[in-house]
Amino acid sequence: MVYEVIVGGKAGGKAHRLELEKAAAGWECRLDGQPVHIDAVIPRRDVLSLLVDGRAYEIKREQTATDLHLWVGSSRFAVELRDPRSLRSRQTTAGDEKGPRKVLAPMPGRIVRLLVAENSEVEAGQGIVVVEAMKMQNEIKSPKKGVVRQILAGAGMAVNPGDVLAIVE
Amino acid sequence: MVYEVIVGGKAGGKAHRLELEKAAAGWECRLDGQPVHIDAVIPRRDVLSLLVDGRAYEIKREQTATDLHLWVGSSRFAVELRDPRSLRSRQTTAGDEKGPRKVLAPMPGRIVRLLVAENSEVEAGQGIVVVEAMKMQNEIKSPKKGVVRQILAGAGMAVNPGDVLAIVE
Amino acid sequence: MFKKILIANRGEIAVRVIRACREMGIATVAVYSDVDRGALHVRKSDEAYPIGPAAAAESYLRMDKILDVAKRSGAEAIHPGYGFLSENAKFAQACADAGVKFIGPTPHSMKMMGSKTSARQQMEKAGVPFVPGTSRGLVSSEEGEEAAERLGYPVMLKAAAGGGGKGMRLVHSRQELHASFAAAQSEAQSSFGDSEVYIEKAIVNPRHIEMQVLADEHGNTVWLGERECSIQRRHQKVLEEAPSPMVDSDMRWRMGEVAVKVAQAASYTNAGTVEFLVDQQKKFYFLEMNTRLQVEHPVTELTTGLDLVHLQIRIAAGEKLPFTQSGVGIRGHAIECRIYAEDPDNNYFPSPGKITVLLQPSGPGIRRDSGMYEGWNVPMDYDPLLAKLIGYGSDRQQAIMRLERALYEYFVAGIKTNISLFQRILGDADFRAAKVDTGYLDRLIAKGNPAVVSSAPEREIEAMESIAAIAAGMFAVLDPAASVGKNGGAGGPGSTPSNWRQNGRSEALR
Amino acid sequence: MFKKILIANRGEIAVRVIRACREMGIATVAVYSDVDRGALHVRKSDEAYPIGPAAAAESYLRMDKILDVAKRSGAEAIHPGYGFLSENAKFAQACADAGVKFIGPTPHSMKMMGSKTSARQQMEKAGVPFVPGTSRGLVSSEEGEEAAERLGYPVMLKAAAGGGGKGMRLVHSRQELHASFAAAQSEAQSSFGDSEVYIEKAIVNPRHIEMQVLADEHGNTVWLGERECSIQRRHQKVLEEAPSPMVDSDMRWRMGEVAVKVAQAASYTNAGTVEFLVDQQKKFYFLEMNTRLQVEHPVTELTTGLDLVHLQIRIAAGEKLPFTQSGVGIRGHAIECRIYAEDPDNNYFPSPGKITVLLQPSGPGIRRDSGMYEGWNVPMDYDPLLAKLIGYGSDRQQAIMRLERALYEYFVAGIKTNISLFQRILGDADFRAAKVDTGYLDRLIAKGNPAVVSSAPEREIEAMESIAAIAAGMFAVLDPAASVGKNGGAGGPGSTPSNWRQNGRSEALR
Repeated sequence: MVYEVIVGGKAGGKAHRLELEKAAAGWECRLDGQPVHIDAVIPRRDVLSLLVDGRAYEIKREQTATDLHLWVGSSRFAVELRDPRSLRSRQTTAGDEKGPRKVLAPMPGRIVRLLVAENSEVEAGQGIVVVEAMKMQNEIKSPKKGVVRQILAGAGMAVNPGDVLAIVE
Repeated sequence: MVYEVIVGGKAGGKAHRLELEKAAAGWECRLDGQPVHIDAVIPRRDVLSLLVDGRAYEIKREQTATDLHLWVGSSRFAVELRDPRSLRSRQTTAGDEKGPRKVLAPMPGRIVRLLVAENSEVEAGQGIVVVEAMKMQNEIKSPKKGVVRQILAGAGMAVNPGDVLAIVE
Repeated sequence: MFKKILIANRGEIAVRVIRACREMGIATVAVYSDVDRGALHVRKSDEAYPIGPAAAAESYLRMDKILDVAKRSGAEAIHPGYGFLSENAKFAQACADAGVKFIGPTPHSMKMMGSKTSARQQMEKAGVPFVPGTSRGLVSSEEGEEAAERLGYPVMLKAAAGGGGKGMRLVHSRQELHASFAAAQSEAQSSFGDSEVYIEKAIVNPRHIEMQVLADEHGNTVWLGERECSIQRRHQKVLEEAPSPMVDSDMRWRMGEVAVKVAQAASYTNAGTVEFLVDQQKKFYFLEMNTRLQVEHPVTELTTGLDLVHLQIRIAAGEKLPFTQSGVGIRGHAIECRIYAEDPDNNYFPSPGKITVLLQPSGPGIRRDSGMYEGWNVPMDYDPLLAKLIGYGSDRQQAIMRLERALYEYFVAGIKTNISLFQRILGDADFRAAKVDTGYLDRLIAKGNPAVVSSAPEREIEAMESIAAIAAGMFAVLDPAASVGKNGGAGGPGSTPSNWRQNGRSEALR
Repeated sequence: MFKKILIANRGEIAVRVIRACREMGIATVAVYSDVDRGALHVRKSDEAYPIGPAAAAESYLRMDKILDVAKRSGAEAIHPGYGFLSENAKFAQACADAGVKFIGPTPHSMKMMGSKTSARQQMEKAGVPFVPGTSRGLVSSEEGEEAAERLGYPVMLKAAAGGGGKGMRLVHSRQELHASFAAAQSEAQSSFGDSEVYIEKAIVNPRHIEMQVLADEHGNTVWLGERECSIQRRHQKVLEEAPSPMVDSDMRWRMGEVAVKVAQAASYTNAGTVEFLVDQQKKFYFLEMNTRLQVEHPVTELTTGLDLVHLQIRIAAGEKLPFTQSGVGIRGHAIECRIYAEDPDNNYFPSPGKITVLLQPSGPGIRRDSGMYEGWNVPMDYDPLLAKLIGYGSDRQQAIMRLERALYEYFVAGIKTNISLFQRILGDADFRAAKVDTGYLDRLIAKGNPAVVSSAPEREIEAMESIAAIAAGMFAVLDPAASVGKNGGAGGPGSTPSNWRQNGRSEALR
């Protein structure tokens, strides 16, 4: 099996070519051409026990609707696995910095108040709306300097993670 | 939904007729015609949180290849669930007492020695073979008085639970 | 002894009280809101009754509903836990009126301690040291200016009915006082429905140290040692320890005796906590009394060997304290980490949701009081405390090392938790040297939140990245049912070994 | 301090030692047999190496392979745990020869204590009280008869190299002696490769009480209190507690001093346990010394507040004991339940296999040292100890109540465990009254193994049966993927909500 693995998140991630082949005992693996023998079992869902040259790793998998993270010890890595046979080149996210940016709800909660009006100018990091969840009021901030083109949130509204609260341009 | 539920093991089990119907909140249930309102959720696999008239039960399920047991608190009940529309009448196990009885391996292990020879007479409870597992030697006993018609186990053999070790008639 | 107790709470504390009751052979009655049907306290109780919708005001704060359940179920006593109705004197009174024993102090003691100004007046009489200031509410900002002049800046304006940092303002100079007074008043009014504000000399970078007391209903009061609670964020405690590294035996006795004096002045019964501010010169000042069991009571349990909830119940049942002050000994060191559902990478925003993976630590010196389980959906409606991880050791260093080991074993996926924050605190040189005050945690967080890896040498990070890359492939090969790549999710029953390829392709076609 | 330690063991004790190492910042090297690749100690270690097939003789008992791994990995010390090579003086010597520190006593001490007759001879010199008998092996049954005449019947024949009840025979009269001697000799020969047998006066229904000692390599030896270990089956301990309910402070000091004398007579270093038989008159007799960490060491840890594994490692690294005898205090009470994979409903037969469901207790006063996890396949090749559940309380009653609570929360499916046995013991009147001796457990089990329900009133059993019936239906409705009825199993991916009907039908067609 051959995979392309991006480790380190969409922005600064490094791409690796990973080849895996079942051996008599364990797996023969080539990471960016470098051969390494590994032994791996999944003792329980989302946990992988990996032995590489005697070194033992317990790797934990954290999967959300949008992301895959792997924990090696106490270190967390964003990981993306791709089929290298697909022709699609990786999208860069750099372009996003320039155009309109969405302000997203980071958690489920309720809008308690709006801190700015539509069309007002905001600095990067300035509060846009306040979302209450778990008895805490959380200021959701503008990701960039610009103008609040649209506010989609209203006081009292319930929101889910990923809901668009406002658009800053 | 209608079920026939046998509680208390194959031998002395009691049969109950259970009707379950989804209600606006919880379930309307009839057990042997007796109506009772229940609320039930499965917080995790094999665990059922059941509320009956305010009483709270955490019921645990223990399922093997052959049996289903439910734990209510620290009490364990053998349970069998049947489709009452099937015409099959319950098999009684009483007849087994008379005919030949199989001596089964109760756990995986290794035969360390045979304690009787074929065709020898044995008392109920007399040791037939010794199976070693987990560093313990376990005498597997005859389920009845009779003659050892056949011994299928040999010293050194590995056995799995349910394997027939001998037949006593 | 009571035959049945209702627990008017949820989460880890409800589970903790249910356990104590089971240990004492007492039946338990849980109450739950609509979103808590699957909560652990409902699973673990002997009886459970719904009391309304998610909003606490319509369920866990509804005295009438809770007393109605007590009546229906025949509960003889109510344990309020902490938060919710635990410090509500009206509820304690309503329990008494309904003939149900409230496990806590009398409404009278609660009322006296409920108002900070009335508590100050009472303690002034009893000769208890407290931060210089006014013990009555300020009538005007002019009165405040006079008092501030007398006390010397900086001063602190505080709401009489206060708590949780609301209605509190630090004032550095006369110029600021007028505006701050107005702001504190209005915040106090909107938060507590009571605009009374008083003034205190501000203690700069104080420590927050509290003393546990226990009083039976026969006039016996003892103290059980202090807890160091200086590690806070947004006035919320995050990590507590017992004993405090800065309190020696002499200071402990003096604080303990003052705490007993405070309790006696309030005719206090049951478990309570006397909070002190301690300045750089180790002078301590009475701050307030919490008239309930504290979240952090386990560190006292581990260092004294006592069970505070058992004792609360025994006291409420009319028993005498089974020991005197001389029978109380402090041994070893205990530290509690409050595991919150919040995102350390995103400004500690709350993080409710479904727990998809949960690996929990155990073993020597580790106590875990938890309200969560794998598969549970953490509701967004209540405070974010999921569990408490408490480490005990024969000394502070061993307690720290055991906690680090246990935190390493702790893993929660699906929601975010502050586990990594504790790894930072416990590894921090200032914490190790016990150089902490109430500003410590904000300073630590302000240093930035480097991923743990960034402190490791470059070579090691690369090695770990390689491991992560290999692991990603092995997960895909060995557990293909769980999806791969961005089109994640739990992988339905239709998932097949070749699923990742389809995912890969559909992405390519977008 | 060591940088890396190899743990020459498996199961809960390997996990426990790995945790101690992590707490001390020491890297760990695990070894595993083919059937233990997925075992918890492999998951938790920093390095792990295979050492051969399942059979212990080809893996965990292979000194050469283990020392080879130590060399390859650069481990500076080896912790042997208990069992396997832990009391093997040859292994300790081989470690020394290979320049790897063996965490335990010297080969010399181990050898002296390894033979019961040589230990008796040594202790006789040191003036330690032991059960009257011969301190040399018997040459003939005639010599045995003479000695028995002198001692008075009943007498006990014992293998010099013995342990675990092998090569042991209780002899009531002269008539039995000749045959018993031959049997004991032959069993000793086949079990230990050494037919030496000696004779002792038999103590009827003794208690088995042991004293923990700790000795550094600078001549300092302390005792840490006793453990009551009378609750045994087939000479295997099942439940242990500290302190022993029958030992008072005076007796504890006397036993402790004898234990220290024993250790010093053997030039003992590191952790060790001196076992005593105690008769009805509370006279105690030296039985043997176990030259390793005991399974039941946690009860001593909880009552002393110390970590014995940390201390073992520190001692092995050459550190001095950080306290003296006067610094050791016993507080509260601790009880350990050994959770074995065995079937209480089927003669306590071992029960290896896959753990399909695992609910584990935690909370106040509960320590869990476990080697199992949900989904793990318990191999048939090793002893059946899965985990240890230890309860601590401020007194014996509280420890019992907390354990009962925790056992109620403990649930293991897929394999059988002896959890219900502990529920019987802890609820038993004789146990509650501390009326236990080494025959106690056999007597309790002989009373029959009534299902827990049978002690409940008929009406309550019926009510529970109704609940079970309803629950069976609700499981089928809410979790139809898991199959229903006799054609059980975990329910493959093909399971559908109507699966149970098909099962029902196929049964009907048989």
